[in-house]
Amino acid sequence: MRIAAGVDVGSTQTKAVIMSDNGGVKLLARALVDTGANVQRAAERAFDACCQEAGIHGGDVGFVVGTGYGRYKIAFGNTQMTEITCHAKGASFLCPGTRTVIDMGGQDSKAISVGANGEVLDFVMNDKCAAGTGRFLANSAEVMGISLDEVGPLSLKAKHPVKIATVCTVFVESDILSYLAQGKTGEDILGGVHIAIAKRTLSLARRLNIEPEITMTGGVARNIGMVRALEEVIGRKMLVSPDAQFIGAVGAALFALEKLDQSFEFGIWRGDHAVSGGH
Amino acid sequence: MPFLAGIDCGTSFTKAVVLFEENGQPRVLGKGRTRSGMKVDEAAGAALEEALSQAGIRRPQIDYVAATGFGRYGVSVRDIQVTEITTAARGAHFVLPQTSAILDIGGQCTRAIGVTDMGRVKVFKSNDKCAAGSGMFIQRAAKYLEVSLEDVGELSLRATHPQPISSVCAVLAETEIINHVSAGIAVQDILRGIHESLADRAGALLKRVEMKDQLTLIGGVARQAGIARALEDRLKVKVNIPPDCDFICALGAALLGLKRLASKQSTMETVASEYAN
Amino acid sequence: MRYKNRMAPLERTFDNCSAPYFLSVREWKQTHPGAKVVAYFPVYAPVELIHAAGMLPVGLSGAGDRLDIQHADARFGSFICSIVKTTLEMGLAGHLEPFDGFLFSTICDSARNLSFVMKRNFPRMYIDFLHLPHNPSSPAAAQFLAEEYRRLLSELEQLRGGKVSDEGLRQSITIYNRNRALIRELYRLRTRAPQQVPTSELYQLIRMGNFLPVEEHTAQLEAALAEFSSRNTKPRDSIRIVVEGSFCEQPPLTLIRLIEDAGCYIVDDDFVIGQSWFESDVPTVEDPLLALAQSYLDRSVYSSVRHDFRKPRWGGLVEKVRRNRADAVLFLIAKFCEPAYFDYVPYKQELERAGIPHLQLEFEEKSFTFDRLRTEIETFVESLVFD
Amino acid sequence: MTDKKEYRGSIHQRQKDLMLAWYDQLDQAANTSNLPTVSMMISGNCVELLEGFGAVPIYPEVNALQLAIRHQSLDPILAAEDLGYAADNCAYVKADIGCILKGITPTGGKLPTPTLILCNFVGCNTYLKWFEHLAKLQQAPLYVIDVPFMRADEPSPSDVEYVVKQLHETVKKLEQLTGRKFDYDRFRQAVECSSRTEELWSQIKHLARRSPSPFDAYFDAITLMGPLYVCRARPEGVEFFEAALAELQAKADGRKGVYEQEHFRLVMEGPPPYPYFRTFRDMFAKWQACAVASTYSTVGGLWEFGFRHDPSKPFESVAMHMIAHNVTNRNFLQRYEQIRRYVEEWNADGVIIHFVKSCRLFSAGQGDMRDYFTKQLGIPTLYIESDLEDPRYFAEAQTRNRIDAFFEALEHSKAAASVRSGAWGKK
Repeated sequence: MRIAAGVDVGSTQTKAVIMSDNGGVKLLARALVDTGANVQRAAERAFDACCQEAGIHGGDVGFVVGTGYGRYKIAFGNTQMTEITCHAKGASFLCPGTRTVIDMGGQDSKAISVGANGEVLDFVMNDKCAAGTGRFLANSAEVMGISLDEVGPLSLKAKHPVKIATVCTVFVESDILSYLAQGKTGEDILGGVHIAIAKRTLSLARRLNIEPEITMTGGVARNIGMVRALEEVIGRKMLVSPDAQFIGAVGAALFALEKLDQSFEFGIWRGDHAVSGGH
Repeated sequence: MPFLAGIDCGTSFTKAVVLFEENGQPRVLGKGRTRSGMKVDEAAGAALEEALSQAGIRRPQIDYVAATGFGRYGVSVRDIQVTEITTAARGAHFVLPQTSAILDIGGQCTRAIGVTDMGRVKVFKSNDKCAAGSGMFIQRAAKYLEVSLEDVGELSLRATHPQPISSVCAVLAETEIINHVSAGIAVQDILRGIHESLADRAGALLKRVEMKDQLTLIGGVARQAGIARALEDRLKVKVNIPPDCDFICALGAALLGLKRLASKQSTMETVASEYAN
Repeated sequence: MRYKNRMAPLERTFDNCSAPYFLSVREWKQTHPGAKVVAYFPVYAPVELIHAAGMLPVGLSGAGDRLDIQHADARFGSFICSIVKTTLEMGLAGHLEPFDGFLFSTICDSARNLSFVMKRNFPRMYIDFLHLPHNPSSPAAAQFLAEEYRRLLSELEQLRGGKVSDEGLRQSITIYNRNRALIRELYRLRTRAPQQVPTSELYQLIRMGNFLPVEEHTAQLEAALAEFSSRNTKPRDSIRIVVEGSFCEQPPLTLIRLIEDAGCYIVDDDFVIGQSWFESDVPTVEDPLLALAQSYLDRSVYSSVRHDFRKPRWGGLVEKVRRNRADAVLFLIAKFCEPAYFDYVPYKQELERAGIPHLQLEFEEKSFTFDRLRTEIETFVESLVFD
Repeated sequence: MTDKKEYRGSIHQRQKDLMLAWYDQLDQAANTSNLPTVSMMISGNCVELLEGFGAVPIYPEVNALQLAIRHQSLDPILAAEDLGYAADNCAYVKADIGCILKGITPTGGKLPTPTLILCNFVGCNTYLKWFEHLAKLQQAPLYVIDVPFMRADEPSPSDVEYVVKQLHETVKKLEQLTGRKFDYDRFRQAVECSSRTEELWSQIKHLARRSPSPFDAYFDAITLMGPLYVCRARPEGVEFFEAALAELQAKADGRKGVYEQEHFRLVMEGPPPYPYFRTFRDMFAKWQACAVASTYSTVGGLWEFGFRHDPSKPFESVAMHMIAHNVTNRNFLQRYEQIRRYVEEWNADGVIIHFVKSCRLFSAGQGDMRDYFTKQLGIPTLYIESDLEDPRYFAEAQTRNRIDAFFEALEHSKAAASVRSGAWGKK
């Protein structure tokens, strides 16, 4: 039986999964830790936690693919791939039928057109001035002095969502403060924030040909308010896997399994020398 | 012998000062401070009450209330509102009469203010485009780097290879920090880099207000994070931090209120009454 | 607000004709079956030609905060001004259906590229690009521009399906001369008695000219001139300022009110410059096209998007401050408007040489929270009036 | 290690010598001042005209980019921002103005105050501001050649006539300023030289149609651009490009490419991020991706499609070059067409659009360009943002991430294609 792992070192959280292929591909274990200031350690912690949950030794893992912004720092990784490629792969595994992936990361947002085998057909990422959707939400929560988990549910209670014009994470804070100064309710402000992000994300995705199924990946997918807002502006339901935040890692693990499978012939492994090409 | 109140509704904290004038000498009787939260007027009320109880007087005894800061229009008990820039100049000049240039590192944006020897605003330059110089930014950086705000200053001094933060935009600057971290760069080197580039940005602002050899630094976060040190060795100026520096604007507001109360005939009255309605 | 009762109709007309719905334009089309509507980017456009061709010229100055950008930011990304995006957005969102043509000119690189992006996205619409000369010192410039106007006119004649006579052109010139003379008159009145002519009103009045038929607008201006002159309002203790830098993308009305409420009398400005871009009448002479061309070179008001290295713009600003007895200059610059950003430097240098205080603010047509701007304006006023 | 084989023939050395000789001339002019100099813009420059006065061109853009490549652009940029220039002003202008304020030059030698600041306006409105401000700052005379923008496929007779008249006015202006008589024959010879240089340059560009391409038509082309603008109209320019063509021709015939295995062929749109020139190049080298054509290498002149200066009508052909045959004065849709031809005729796998915030002429609307290439033509296209001069806008991790993802996807589709066809796609 082939066992492989994927480690996704994101800007705020690091995710790891272990998968096996024994006739059928299975997700054996998943782990999530805060990335914090030491990326390398975060990757190790996540990986070890995973092995423990799966009840195996690190040595049993045949191949490790690293992804995410810290991918080059994963000392035990055999190779790296970008999270764009991994999200596409992971999404079409966890949510079969996926043709479009929408990911709102802490550092940047992306929309991906996905082929039948989970390959990337085309992708777009946010403009500089619309960077950091995840942070857009986090900062909003911070300015209003509430926790990130509250914002989604609260936003659903909005009666008259306020208007948020800017896509800039810096300026949205002063917009919010102005509204607070005007005495608007937190619900309405958050409602406005969510709609603004949803519209912004849709206009990003429009740069591709949006085909169903649309799958939302990444940590923000756990924000029910965001999912609803997005579904509303897009005008159709989206697929959200309970493992949404692990999709990058799952994609990486799937590539790792393929790597173990010698019959795999695609030239994608030219990415290998990225190990040294990185820094 | 009037009693005056100045209330400064800042983005993170609301501060109040109660003032009493005795034969031409203003004297601070009480101070109050509370989180601004989501309701400006409530916070203002709470801060004022705290200041009143400290001063041992009741609200009806207050002759005049001047509001300043981001939420100044939200203070229902105000007689007048003045911007936090004008009040900062006035307050700083009262506490440190030699003040000629002020650097205010607020939660949202950093401001440099040139002050006349009368405590008037001569010229000012805000930097809200690039919040990478703001208090909020340092807070986030500290949080992300798992360092407490108080330790930021100390740690940054241990830097061996400072990593400058070059981005002019707070969002991209945060990204830059994250990239530094992913690249495995030491925390103190990143912190020092943040300090230095922050000092440089402040320097650029201060150039525009013709700062001389001295600088008055206000704004809570900055002081905690040990920016003063960074400013001194980066900009080669003497940095003065007024006592209770986060009450400077509230104090300035109270003083301007006093002036307004005193000189009924001043230009201020006509203009101010235009504002108040 | 003091003139609420009188303001109402003004605001209604303003909203009625403005983007993105252009109700007045749609009405005009219904009442003029078969007639064409040609929009122009609102700076230095030879509206006389469009008018003479029996068409309705419409100054397209963005969509303010009435439209959120859903498609255009995918075409014009970061660091590009709002008016460029809202203009394209109106097209992609189907709001420009009443228009038959578009006229752009050499004002800036973003607007220039926009005209060709529009060409690709709306292939069935007549979209033209006018090259306004940057070298007025050359004796050849007037001839070239006249030639360029002739080219434009023949395009318009094709669109309309009929020739335009020189006489017709001269008539249009006369009509617009009258309109602009009135605007100049209103501006002079405001300089004399700013308390009688609040800029928040004048601004709407002038901006309507972007959308209304010129004859109708002229009537409005006459009525307004009469009303403004008849007012006797007590002057209030405000500083007199000149606003510079809003020649293309237009600031939100709220912002202009806010500036006035902060204690400023705006005694001169470059708002809606397209409505008032000649300092004196265009002569109705033998060759009207040459007259218009010559007027662009010799009579047009300066701005950051008109280049005449014979007489620098910064001289023009100082002169403007003196002429209007202004206390200070407020630079009201549209975010990402590079021509305005550039000129701020020489302007600033010349103002400081002349000892004229100034403040620089940035706005976006679509912004609607102004707390930061308010703080800066109020501080600026406070710093000038408090002792 | 990152796998790149940049060709290092004699060209690089000769290029350095030529450029240094040029800076020496400028230094000389600064000291002796009987050698007239003229500030001009790279785009659609009319260096031929200067030859008629034996005047030396000054190219502020070249100074600015030299600085950026050496990671020295930030200080002058900040100096200019202290004057009041905005963060969103073109950083080329800020760097140049900052250098003049601080007396910085690319070589450390002196730069003269130009005899004439000649703004050859070709579509770039920023040029007008730039040169107006330079004239104010340097107290030097300014003249603007107003070049009608390409609003139709071909320039109109009145467009050409207008520019020719202004060229004659420029000649008069220079005669006054230099006290020299315009040497028409020398001018005609200069035009003759240019036409030959252009022919050689065009042949070099066409060598990139070979697979593998003997040079990178983006990163390497930039090395060749200096001589192209400085001494196109001089015999040493012709010699330089004869040598360059010979060298590259030999490489091509020996099927030697930029990389051991040329894995991807790209068309590059937009200027490079000079402050991170090497880093940026390595991001492509890692994937053995070679630029076979670029729009940026046509700012000074677009010659690979056949235009040449014409000694039989020198003024007209200089005018035609300024109006119709440089990418900056051509309209946006003409640029789409230029790139489309590159993709087809130079046989490229994809297009990289590099948005630079400084240059709205290049960048405003590139999102629409991406829309055109991906949706209308189905050509793989990557859109990335940074700046050509200001180091503060280059996010290394983000840029690398996008480039890697683009090639991962391209790799996959090529591999899939090769599995289907049993061969490497079209190659």
